[in-house]
Amino acid sequence: MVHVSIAHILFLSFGLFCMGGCGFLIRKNALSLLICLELMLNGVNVALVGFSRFYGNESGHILYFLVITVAACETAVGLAVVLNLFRLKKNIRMDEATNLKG
Amino acid sequence: MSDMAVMWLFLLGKILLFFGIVFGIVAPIMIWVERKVAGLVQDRIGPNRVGPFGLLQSLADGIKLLLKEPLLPREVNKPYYLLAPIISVIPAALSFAVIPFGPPTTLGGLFETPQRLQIASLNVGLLFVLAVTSLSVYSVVLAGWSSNNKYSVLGALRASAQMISYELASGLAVVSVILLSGSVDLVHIVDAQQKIWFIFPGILSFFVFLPAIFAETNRIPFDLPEAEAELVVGYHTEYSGIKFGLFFLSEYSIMTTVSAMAVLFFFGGWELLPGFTWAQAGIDIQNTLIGTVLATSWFALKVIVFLFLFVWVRWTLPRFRYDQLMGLGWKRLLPIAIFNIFIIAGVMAF
Amino acid sequence: MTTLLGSKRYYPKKTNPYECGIPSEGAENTRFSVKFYLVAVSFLLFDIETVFLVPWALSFQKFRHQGDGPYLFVVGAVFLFVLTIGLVYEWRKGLLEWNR
Amino acid sequence: MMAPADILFFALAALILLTGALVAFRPRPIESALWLILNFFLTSALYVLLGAHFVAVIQVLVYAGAIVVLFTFVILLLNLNPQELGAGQAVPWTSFVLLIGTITAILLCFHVATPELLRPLPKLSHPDTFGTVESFSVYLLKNYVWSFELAGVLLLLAVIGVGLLAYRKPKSVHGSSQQKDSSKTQGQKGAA
Repeated sequence: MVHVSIAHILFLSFGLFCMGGCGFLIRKNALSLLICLELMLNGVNVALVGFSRFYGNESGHILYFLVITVAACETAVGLAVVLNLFRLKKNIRMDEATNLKG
Repeated sequence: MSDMAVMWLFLLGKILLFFGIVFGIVAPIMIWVERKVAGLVQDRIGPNRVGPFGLLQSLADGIKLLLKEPLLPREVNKPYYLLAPIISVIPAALSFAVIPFGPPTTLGGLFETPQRLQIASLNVGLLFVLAVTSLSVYSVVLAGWSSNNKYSVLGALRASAQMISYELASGLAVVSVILLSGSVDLVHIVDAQQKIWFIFPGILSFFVFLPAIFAETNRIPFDLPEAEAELVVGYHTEYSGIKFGLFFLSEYSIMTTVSAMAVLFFFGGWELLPGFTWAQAGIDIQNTLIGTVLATSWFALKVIVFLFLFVWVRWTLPRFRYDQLMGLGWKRLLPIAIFNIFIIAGVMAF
Repeated sequence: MTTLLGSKRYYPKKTNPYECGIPSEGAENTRFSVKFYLVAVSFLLFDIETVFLVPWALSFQKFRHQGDGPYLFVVGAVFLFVLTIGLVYEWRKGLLEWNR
Repeated sequence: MMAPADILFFALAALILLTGALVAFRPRPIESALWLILNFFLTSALYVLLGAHFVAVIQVLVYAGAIVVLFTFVILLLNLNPQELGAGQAVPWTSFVLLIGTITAILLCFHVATPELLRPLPKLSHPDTFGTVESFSVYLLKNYVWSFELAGVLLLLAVIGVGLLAYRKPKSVHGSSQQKDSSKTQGQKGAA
């Protein structure tokens, strides 16, 4: 007999976050990096909504809203950076974006 | 148990009736009307061979599209190419599902409590429609990208840029409808219009909403993505046979959805006349079958007027230039919509 | 369905990318203008503002019945004002011009 | 016997993790983006299951309908070949599997050690209104007005940031230099 518990929700959230994080670290192109970042934020959102359900109030939903706002801003600015990177280097490989390296 | 059975039959009936009406009758008839009106406007006859007055022309076309050779262009990206037309049908079908096409009814005493005449009764119906229609961008982008043809990609980019720009304008117009009705439930929005149709307080938002829905459905005067002369036919250049037919069908069904939305938001849905309800006319639309049928037909009539407007405008107005189009969306409609929300909120607050 | 019913008569040219009957010229993977990105990004940011306006608009009547109408109006007006600053900024910067 | 809602939850969770893995490991960004859309859809269904109806709609409206649209736009605009994308992996993924496995094991021990975490989700006190748009809106505007306004300011800042990044040199964006650049890259492609 298995019930859905907060532990299961947290495992799902953790799993999504790890997938995103793993992808973030092993991918070379900036676009995939940003996509994986979205995946990580989605994992966080699952935890927020799950806790909201656990405690029976809607603070988690509000936080979800704020996370979505941050995600949108991050995507917008991040993609602008990617476009600029492409304009400068003619590729978007993160392993070659080393201009700031001392 | 028998109650459950009746409920299920009712649900099944609603689904079959509605999809049957929309995909089997409304869309084909719309295509026929479109071509007849085109003939009328251009002083020619239009389809007149198949069936009486050419009424069966759409059926014949459908059979033809079905029987056509399934052509797969060489350069396309196969799975995505095949996926795109299917994705285009999904938002069209899903957004239909939540549109109420008549008042809540007991069907002349068949049910204890009034049943809603919609396939899926959602308390976030309006937002659901907005969310689902925002997904129709993907079929366009996917079709253009997977076709691997420069006209297709350019057409897809243009189409989707236009769709999202005007989606914003229509979204803000809808915010003022929410402000006026205080609900996102489509049935409640209609109920809120018993006193006054929202066209009167929300005249500005209607004039934002109307161009926006024309643009979102990629119709003339906003059909630049298809601009035959420059772009062949846009994102579905490489499509033929039933795959093209699906795009075509979903375009016409989305047209019906947005017309229904316009009627629900601004023209009182199935309400009789502004300030004059069915109850005042002595007709009980909830408990008598005849009242329900009358109200539903009245709603259908309003939607048909809107659909006719679509066709009429298509064959009357010329096409915009692309910069004019984007300028209209971002520099006219958007500020007007924001201003309108501000005014309505101000009037309501004080 | 069509796979069953349709006839299958392929010949090589039929599956060429469409180009008004003449052979295709130029590279297919052309890069397109960054203008499209700007439209999409403005859409994204303003769309979220719209989503934020929905709860505000929805609870307006409830607050009005409790006598908090002016308060909620000010809240919304500040939000709309911020939104308008963004729009004016884009306008002044020329972000909204298609023919730059 | 598991309740239908529980079965649905586990099925959805499995699908979400599967699509998540596809997002993270598909080689081309466009495929990642498409799987991401499906992932967001499934997550939205999960939110309905958790009683968050409004959040579920917003998930589709904003994430799937706006954020991923932006991604697909940029992917289409750049239209990159594998070499420009940087094929292959920066770091071998096996090391991460080890790391994540360790953390999961620790978490598992922690969960088993605290049984209240494994109890079924508590009953809601107001199941009819929880998570609906109405209750969410009132909650937001009663308790979190400042977050509401600050979110607006954050969006404004993002608008300005994008303006600064993308509009530094309007002429070079799609003036003659852009065309020269693209013709150059095309020439390289032709040579290769």
